[in-house]
Amino acid sequence: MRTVTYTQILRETLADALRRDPRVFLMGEDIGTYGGAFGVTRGLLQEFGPERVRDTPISEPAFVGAAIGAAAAGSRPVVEIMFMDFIALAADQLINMAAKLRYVYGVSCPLVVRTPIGGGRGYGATHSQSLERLFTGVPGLQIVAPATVSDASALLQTALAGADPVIFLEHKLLYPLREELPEGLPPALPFGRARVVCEGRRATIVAWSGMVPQAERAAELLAAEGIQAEVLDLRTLVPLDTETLVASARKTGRVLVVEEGPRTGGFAAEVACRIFEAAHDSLDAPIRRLAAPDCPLPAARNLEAACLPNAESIATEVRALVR
Amino acid sequence: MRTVTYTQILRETLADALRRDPRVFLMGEDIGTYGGAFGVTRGLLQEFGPERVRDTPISEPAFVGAAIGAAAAGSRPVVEIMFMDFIALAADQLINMAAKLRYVYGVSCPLVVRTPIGGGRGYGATHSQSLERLFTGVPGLQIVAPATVSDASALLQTALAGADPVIFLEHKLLYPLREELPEGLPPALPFGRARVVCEGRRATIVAWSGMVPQAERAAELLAAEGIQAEVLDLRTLVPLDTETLVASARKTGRVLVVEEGPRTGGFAAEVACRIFEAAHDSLDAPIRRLAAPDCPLPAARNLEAACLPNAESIATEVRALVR
Amino acid sequence: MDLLTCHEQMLTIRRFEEAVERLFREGRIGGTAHTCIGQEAVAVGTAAALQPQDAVTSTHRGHGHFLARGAEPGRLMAELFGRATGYLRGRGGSQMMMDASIGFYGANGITGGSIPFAVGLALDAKLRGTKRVALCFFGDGAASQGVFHETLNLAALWKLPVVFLCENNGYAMSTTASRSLAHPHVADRATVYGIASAQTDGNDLLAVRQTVADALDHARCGHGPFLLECRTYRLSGHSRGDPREYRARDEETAAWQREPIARFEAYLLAQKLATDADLTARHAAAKARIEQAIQFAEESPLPDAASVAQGVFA
Amino acid sequence: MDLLTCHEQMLTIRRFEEAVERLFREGRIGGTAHTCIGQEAVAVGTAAALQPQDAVTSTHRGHGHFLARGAEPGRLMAELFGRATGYLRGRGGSQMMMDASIGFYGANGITGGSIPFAVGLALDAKLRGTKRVALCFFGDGAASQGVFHETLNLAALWKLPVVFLCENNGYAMSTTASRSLAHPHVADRATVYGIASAQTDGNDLLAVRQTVADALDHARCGHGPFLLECRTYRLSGHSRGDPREYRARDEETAAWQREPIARFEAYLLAQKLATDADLTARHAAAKARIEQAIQFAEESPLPDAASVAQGVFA
Ligand SMILES: Cc1ncc(C[n+]2csc(CCOP(=O)(O)OP(=O)(O)O)c2C)c(N)n1
Ligand SMILES: Cc1ncc(C[n+]2csc(CCOP(=O)(O)OP(=O)(O)O)c2C)c(N)n1
Ligand SMILES: [Mg+2]
Ligand SMILES: [Mg+2]
Repeated sequence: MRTVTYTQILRETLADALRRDPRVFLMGEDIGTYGGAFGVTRGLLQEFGPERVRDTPISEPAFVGAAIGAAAAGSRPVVEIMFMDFIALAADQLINMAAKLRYVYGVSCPLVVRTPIGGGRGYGATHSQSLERLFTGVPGLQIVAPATVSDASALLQTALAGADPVIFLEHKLLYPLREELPEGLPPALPFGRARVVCEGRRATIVAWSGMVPQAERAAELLAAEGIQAEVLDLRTLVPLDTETLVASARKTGRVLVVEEGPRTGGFAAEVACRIFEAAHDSLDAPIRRLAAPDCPLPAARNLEAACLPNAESIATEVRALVR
Repeated sequence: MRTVTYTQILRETLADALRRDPRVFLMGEDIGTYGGAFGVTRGLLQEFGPERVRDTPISEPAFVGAAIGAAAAGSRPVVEIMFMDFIALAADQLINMAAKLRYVYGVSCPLVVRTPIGGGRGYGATHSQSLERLFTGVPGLQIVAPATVSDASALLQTALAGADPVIFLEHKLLYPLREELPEGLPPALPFGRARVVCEGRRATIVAWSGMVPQAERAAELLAAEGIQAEVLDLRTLVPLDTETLVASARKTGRVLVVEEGPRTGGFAAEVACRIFEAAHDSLDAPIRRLAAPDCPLPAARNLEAACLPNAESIATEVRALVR
Repeated sequence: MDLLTCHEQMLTIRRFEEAVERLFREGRIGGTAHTCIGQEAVAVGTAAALQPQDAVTSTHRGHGHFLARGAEPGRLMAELFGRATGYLRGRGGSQMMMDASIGFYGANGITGGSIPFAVGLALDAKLRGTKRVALCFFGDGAASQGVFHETLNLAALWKLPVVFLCENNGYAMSTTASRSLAHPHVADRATVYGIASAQTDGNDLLAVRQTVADALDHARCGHGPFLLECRTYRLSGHSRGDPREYRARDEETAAWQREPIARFEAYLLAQKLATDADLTARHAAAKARIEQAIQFAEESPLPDAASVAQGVFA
Repeated sequence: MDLLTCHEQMLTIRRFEEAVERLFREGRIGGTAHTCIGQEAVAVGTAAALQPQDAVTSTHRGHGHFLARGAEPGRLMAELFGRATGYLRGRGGSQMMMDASIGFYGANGITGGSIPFAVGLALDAKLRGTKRVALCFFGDGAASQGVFHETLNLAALWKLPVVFLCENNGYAMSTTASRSLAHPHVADRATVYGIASAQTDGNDLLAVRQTVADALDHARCGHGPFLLECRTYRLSGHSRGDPREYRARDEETAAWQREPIARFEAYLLAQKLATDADLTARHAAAKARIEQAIQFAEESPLPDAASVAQGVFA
């Protein structure tokens, strides 16, 4: 066993793919010497050279578009978008090209776009967004959001072996996360399987990415009060594991969906709908959503904290839910 | 009284604003001599000249960005994006700049972005999308989607007089719509007020934009069978008139939300959540969503028709809902 | 591709596009389409210079590029008719066609959308050490898209084997090139990226073929990207039903005098590579080919609507 | 702005930025910030040439631009501390600051994001017939953004009163300009849009002031946009905590020899515009100003968290 961080396992998983598959290459701003803004690719330039660990100019539309073309031709590009906020610049390429390739053109596009999401570091309104909502409603794009060290590797492996575009979300606060793992990489995990983080009978808390640790902590707070909450980690938003969601909802009868981004128009609404569409008759209370308020995320620490859901506010919601 | 089309009233409303407010100007591809791809601005160049009816090169990021800057400085630009599919190119400017101006920077941005949405014309996967879902989850942007001739003018007037960015959706199939109206423009309408298209006690059908006429026709089909359905037209998605939705849901106990775009990650989920969060205990059946399947919209007529909700499929859903 | 095949291809494209316009008028096909009447020499001259392993990306106005690259008129027509035998089984329509098996990487409904895609094809070729060059068609209008600039920079920095071919037909919809480009010569853009470039008469088949061949050589030999501007004129409307109010009929009449097919035929006759009778026969053959294509399309079954949602992911 | 005020401003910026770096190290402020040590002459030389009605847009590295334009150090510092007295009451932070009342239209966290915004300011000025010129700061890295190209084209076509000022500090984060720009001289881009341009030494305050004044004149007189490249060097790290592994310490040492403040002071002394004693006093004053700013910020109240969701719409 050894202690590995989320950052480190991502790096190891990328290195493993680079070693084993000559079609894999990395592309992004300052991913070479600098190692990427969050250090994920640190050291890879040295091992794999500048052809396969490719620093790009600040041209998100062009290098995402180029990655799509390269993927269609048989390469397996892994693109890093430095902060997910910047992915809006490449939205056209992802929505109008990558997402259409298989269905319309009948062509594979094994592209992985890795990008950090989320607030909590005081970076302000254009460096803190969780923009999965831009793509969850675009058929053709898979949205992956691992919340643990081993899932980070397991799902990245699946993304790297797949045949269709994946947007791979890494919450900034997860990078330092540590886990005890055996040597080597954990086994790959198929998309579309939510993880039961902890079991409980009184309520279900659904979360993904950076909200999972908060939900876990909330469950601990609640357990201390005698409220046994079940925590589900979606792991992949698209495809969505409706089955596990519904089974848990049927068991507990009470569901809270937690989302870091603003409430309106978020993916929590989809999750809630999937559940009530299938398990309406088993629900003992309306499904609740906990999310940030409908405003941009401010930079000041106290304001940012006032916006983001956390273990405390999750616990409060669950208490209201089971009352 | 006179007969006016949706296209014509939009044109008259723009002309009126250009006449009355020197700060208003129009900008977009081929909006001058050509009159825009759907003819909305036809003739305006002749009356107002090329400074105020401004043809642009094919540079969506730049001219949307320029409009935002001009709006922040006090102008009132009205931008046309030829098809909403192309707005993805300007997503960064809208999400990271326009949406942040008031909240973060404290500056007004009276910008209107008009754009046609929707399928039904066999234009294929990149000229038929309803991409409101890209922006409904971005606080700071208002999303307006009039479904009638008079609402088109009434809501555009409000957009033109406002102080914050508006994305104004015009469904392609609505342009030829006709209505009997008095001379002049209808009175402006505040945002955030849904329209009760027709009353009914058995079920509520919620729709917006191009789905409203389909919902209306469905209600007629159903009425012939003795099922009185209430049809609500959202008119504005952001802000959303939760009150009217909830009141209707409480009355009928059964709700169908219709969306033209693909099911997963659409705005129908938000609408459904708003309703069940407030009216869970009055619902006699789970809220249903009817939407396109989770695939790009194909070009072939029969395939496109198989994807898009219509009066028949809406009626079928309602029948199942009230059974 | 020999000269007579080039002639045949140009005729096929011309007749195909005329048929498309007619079929729209007659209401036999729907949706939209952008025809390339007057631009055939660019499509065919380019195809004649390409090697089989090369990759091409196209635009919304892609029928000619696709036919010249070897598409079957029948399957292309079937796509416009929305039939199961169409290149994309009706899923694509006129603006979205692709057949990677013949190195045709797609028409694209987003103006400029394929420009970075082409660079991706070239990057793949470079990384895998193939001798492929990617050739990217785009219009004068597309040159105003920012991604064009980004892509030129990227391709130059990385010395990628890609030829950017600007089909400057004078118009982006109703907008003349002079109203959409601050500087009228797209090829001149190359200088600020240190890219090689050339301009040529896009209505002169032989000139196009030669210049494209040189550009491909340049790219294939590892000298990096090449920017080529072919000056031509769109004799068609922008899309079906375009009343062309933005330009004078006189201008069009003058442009017809320079159209590439008659011009190439005069050359063939002058060089005694064909006789009048040959040409007449070839015109008849092209017409027949297109009639057959229409018949094939019209007799083909509709795509299966029951499986419409399938195939979004592998 | 007279020369002594220019000196004062440069010192204020330098001390401000040094304080920011220190405050991060000490954990007294959070989030992130990009300081502009070494680039003070660009900010101040430009501000000295601007007229009060002119508008400026800035970048993620905007403290200097803002201070030179007249921002109060205390309120700027308070924004970094996330206090209610900050320019945006803590909502913006380092990368997002704006004060339209002094013609400062915003730092921007999106590289290149303000370039079209500046053109919008110029368009507004043109439509309303004001004598305003918009000046747009951007970096060598931002020059690779497509919107830069689109915007140059738009500004040239429409002859807008805008000055694009490229602060070429040699780096975009860890990426040298030569690895992000296929052609190293950003100013040369102007030629393909028919835009006037110039290049100048961005560490020479007088040269910057003069060149910017000329560029503003050009734009103000209706001759259209101007592209100006100021060559400078970022002596700071890219952002706080940058270990600068991508460049050698020798390179930095050499660059310090060319830094703008000492250079300007040598000029002031040589021209007898100031004595050594004057300069010492000015340094002390600048230091005191920044200490006051920090004190003001630290003693200011936090913004009201209860109203955090308010003010999204008017
Ligand atoms: C991003 C985007 N913007 C606008 C359009 C609408 N549009 C389709 S073709 C066209 C003109 C393109 O001009 P050009 O690139 O010169 O090609 P041409 O039509 O002349 O072949 C426009 C504006 C589009 N399809 N995509
Ligand atoms: C769209 C976008 N891409 C990437 C970044 C991350 N980033 C911030 S500053 C920077 C470098 C910018 O370089 P340059 O324009 O030269 O400005 P400088 O930092 O040198 O002042 C990068 C890559 C960003 N903020 N926005
Ligand atoms: Mg053209
Ligand atoms: Mg720089």
